[in-house]
Amino acid sequence: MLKEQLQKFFKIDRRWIFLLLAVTLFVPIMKPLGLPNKTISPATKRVYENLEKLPAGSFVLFSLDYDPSTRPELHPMATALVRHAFSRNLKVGVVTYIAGSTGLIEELFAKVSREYNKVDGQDYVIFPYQPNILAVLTQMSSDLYGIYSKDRNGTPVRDMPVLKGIKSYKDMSVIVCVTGTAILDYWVAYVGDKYRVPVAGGVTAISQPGYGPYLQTNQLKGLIGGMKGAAEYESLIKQPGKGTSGIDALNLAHLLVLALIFTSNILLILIRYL
Amino acid sequence: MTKNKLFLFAVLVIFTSGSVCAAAKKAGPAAVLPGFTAEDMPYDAGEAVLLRWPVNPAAAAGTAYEIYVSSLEAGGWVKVTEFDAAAKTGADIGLPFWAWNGTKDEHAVKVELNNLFGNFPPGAVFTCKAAVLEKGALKAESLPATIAPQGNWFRLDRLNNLIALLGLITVFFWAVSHAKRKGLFIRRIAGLDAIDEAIGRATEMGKPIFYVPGIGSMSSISTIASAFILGEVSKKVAQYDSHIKVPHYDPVVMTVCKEVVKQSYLEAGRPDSYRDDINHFVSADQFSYAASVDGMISREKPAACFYMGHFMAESLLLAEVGATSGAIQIAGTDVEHQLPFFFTACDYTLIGEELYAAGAYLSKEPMLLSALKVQDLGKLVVMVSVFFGMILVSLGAKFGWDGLVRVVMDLFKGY
Amino acid sequence: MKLIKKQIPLAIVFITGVLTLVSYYVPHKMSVNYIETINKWENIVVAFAFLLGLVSLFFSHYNKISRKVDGWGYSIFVFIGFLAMVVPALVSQGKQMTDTGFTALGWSYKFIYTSLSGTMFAVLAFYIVSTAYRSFRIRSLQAFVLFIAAFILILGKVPLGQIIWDWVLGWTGRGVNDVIEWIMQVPAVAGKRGIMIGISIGAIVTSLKIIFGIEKQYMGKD
Amino acid sequence: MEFFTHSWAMLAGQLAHGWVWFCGLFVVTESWMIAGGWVATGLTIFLFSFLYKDNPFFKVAEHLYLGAGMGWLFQVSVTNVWIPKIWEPVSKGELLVIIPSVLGLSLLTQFVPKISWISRYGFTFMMGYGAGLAIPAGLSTDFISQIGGTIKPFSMLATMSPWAIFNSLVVACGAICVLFYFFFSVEHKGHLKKVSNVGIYFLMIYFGAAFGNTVMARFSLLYGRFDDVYTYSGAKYFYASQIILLGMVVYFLVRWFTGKDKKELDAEETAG
Repeated sequence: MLKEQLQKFFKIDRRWIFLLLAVTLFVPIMKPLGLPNKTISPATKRVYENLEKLPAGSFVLFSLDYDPSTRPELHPMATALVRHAFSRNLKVGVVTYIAGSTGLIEELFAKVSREYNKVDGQDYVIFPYQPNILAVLTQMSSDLYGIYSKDRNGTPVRDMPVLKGIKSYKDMSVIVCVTGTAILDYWVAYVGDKYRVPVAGGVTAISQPGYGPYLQTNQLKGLIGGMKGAAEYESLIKQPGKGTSGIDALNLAHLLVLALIFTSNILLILIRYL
Repeated sequence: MTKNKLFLFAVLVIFTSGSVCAAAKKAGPAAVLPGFTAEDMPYDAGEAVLLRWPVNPAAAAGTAYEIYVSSLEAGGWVKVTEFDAAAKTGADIGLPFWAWNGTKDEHAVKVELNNLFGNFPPGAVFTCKAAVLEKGALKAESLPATIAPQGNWFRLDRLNNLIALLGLITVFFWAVSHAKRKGLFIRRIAGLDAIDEAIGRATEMGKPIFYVPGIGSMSSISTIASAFILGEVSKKVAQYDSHIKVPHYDPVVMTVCKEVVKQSYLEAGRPDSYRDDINHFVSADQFSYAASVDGMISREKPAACFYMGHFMAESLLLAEVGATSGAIQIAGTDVEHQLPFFFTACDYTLIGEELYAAGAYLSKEPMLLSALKVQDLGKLVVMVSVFFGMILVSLGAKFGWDGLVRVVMDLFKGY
Repeated sequence: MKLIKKQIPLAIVFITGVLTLVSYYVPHKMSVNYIETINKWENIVVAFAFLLGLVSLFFSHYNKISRKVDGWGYSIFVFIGFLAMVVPALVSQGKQMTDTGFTALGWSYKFIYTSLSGTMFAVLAFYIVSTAYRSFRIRSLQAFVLFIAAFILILGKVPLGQIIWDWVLGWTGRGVNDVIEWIMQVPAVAGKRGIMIGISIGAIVTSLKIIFGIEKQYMGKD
Repeated sequence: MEFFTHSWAMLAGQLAHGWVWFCGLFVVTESWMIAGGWVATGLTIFLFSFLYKDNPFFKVAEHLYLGAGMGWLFQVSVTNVWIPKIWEPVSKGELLVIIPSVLGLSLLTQFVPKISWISRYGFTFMMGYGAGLAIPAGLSTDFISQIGGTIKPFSMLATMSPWAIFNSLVVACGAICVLFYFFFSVEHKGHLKKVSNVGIYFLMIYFGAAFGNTVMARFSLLYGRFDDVYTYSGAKYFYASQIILLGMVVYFLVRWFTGKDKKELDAEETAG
């Protein structure tokens, strides 16, 4: 009897579980728990230090390759990185190889450049989307103007103050790629290793464990992983944003998953031995 | 020609020494920095020069060097860099031992000329000099050295890479010819027994089998391997007179699979049981595909589900429905971040290369076999070199054999 | 005919492949010039590749509409979605922002594209929960090890989990963070490196096959 | 004659006028932004409604997504690549870019079976380049550097703590075991079997880490969508989220009570 009831409970319609998740995730958005992220992983710290140690006026290239489908994880990360670069008065260049990211880049710079009074063309430049990442990465090793002669609005870039003295990877201090795709692998293999340029990354939590080997060999100079990473970076630059509030909202949902795994496995054991 | 060059050189020396004297006059008497040479930077496109001179062990603290380069015959000095007397030795140039003989006893500075002078014509001559400063005051200066940088034809530092490549190509062609003639040994993979078992169970229960080839195109290795495994599975199915269904995502994969299944039924001696609707097209959209296959699985309650090939997010959706409908599930994919879901929800999972190996094992197709052999050889090289490299480097570090450590580390470094 | 249909394409793949490969080992200016030219060309060729997807999407949905197959009405929305991006782009000439704020294109992006593309994958969060409940089986020692690693990661990534860890296991003197770092930097690196090396050699072999014209599936049938 | 030119000018003027008027429709005002909130919430909730069951609203949103994704790619390619990289150089007389453009267009012959072989020119050009770049880079990054990276920690043996030495050993031995697990040229028997068994546990830890992180990643995405829905539920957007959600619930209830859903749902419930 009990066994049958347990069976029935175990085979509960999964839409009840869906509803449970919706509630556990939505409630903290309306009423934050107020448990901020405190720990900082060494990989995130390495990215931070790589930017922090640069003298003002160094050129940093951001490759922002994420579209709205991974926006909640990667947009806070990219925002924190750009804020950090601007607050250190670094010169910023932005490239992208995902068509869907152009809108997010516009949004990011419209907001952050105003916070730091940075001028397009003077302190930063946004290059247009290009389809063939390998060709562009290879081209930038000798002459970036061969592909990027204009910025995304069609303004010629060669005489922009921000690009003064910048011609190839040799003139860039560090490259940070924020992506949910394999594009960071391309940066490591086709640029970092091939031309000896420091490459750091920001990725979704899904791909984060996969970059362990590159981090260990220092082929990757640091890695920000997922929303936790974004929250960590935000606390490093002391500007809490969407990452910090996001990790707060995830608290209950994470525990829900663990509870569900436990429940189902205990139920199964009970069913088997009753 | 040589005469001309000599003449030019003489003129240069006269002019530059003149300017040195002029400079020296201003700053008081300065000694000459001995042993300063300029040479072409090796293994580059001809845009850099390399300056070398011996380290002065007696240099006082606060000593610094300044490097100047000029593209003119006289004057026009451009300051390149300034660094501490302890920095930039021959050991800091990141080149391997077979391509570079610099040591800690000399300074070696690479100067990128195109950064300073833009694009210059090939054969252009540059003059370089170094100045020694002690607490900001000029102490000594080198004689100017002239150099015309040249483009090189081979990156000797990438020799280890080239050797690895040549080795790979040789083994590959050997394996191809060998596989065609005699076949190559591949061990049996544990998951393959599970396949037989699953088909047997489906026959007993009289329920269908689902074979999901994933969302890869025909160009991905996993899909190719999957098609070969499908051949073997459908042969067994035909023998046992069971039912199989193969829902498709990619029309091209579907055409290939149709041929494969048909052939298997023929080989099993049951061409009469073959039906054209075994392979059917579902949808070319990821989520619609997953949803439709889910629907089929939960309606028809198959006895066994196979998920072999390239899977993305839909792995989760498929494996869960299969597990709750009570089917024996066997999965295989080379997409690492989907493997956890398959592993927890399926009875047996072929991990990464095991999928390729299963395809090669079952089909004995020379192309798959030879690729797998090259992969095996690569893994063997890695295992052996990690093992011995670890021992050698540890010994070297323990007993202070720096040379040994350097040789091993240089060998396994990408340049 | 065989020459233009087969041999010349195979010669193209061989020549571009070998030249590009060799350029890695040759630093000379000539090799740089070659690679610069071919980079620019490749970039343009690939700019047309997405048309393959576009044309086949339009074909299939146009066919559905013209043949009035089941649910053909939905296919119209494919074209509506397309126009919802292209028409504003035409009007605002590809610019998403002006000094005064969003253009029509920026609006389409922010409200239509962002919500559609974002939600498609967010749906998976629900499935991961139900998978955790309905099919995460700890049925072997291996699965148990997997579970332990997953457990620590899920717990330790959120502040509440860290609090719980400290409360239960605080006496060990190790925070959950240290354990996560260790997992990520030691065993996970070994596991990933093992998988990665084999698969990347597989990819290299495939590339070799492509250059030597042994692998030509991508060319399609004669 | 004059009449014609005149009427042409008129027509052109009319067209230009019409275009300006048309563009004027697309000026984003405050009410557009509010409408945007409704559109965004609507589409989000339509897609989520699939979790309850498949329905026409989901299908509409899904098809819109397919079209919008392509539309976005199309407009970005036109404005960022075709115009500046092909149209402008050609109109300035740099005709060399025509060669890659023709190669690119050749890809499209795929759709015409008779001349589909022409597309091979474009494909082979892309494949050769990609393969040529990939081989040496792959060797350097994923092969040589990985061996070096595994060995390297031992070169600093003198200054390492015992714990660090242990960890480096675990990485090295673990990698060897995992590689052996994937080694297919010898039978895994006896002691060799043990080695490959150790390998699989390293893989399991890696998969476990991947699983845990995937959970966080998916929840983050969901959080992002919920956050937007919450934003649009405010009074500023006239309670878009609540009203649309209510609409969906009403729709499903009506379907339920008219009995259209009952049969399918029962089937699904027994299945799930």
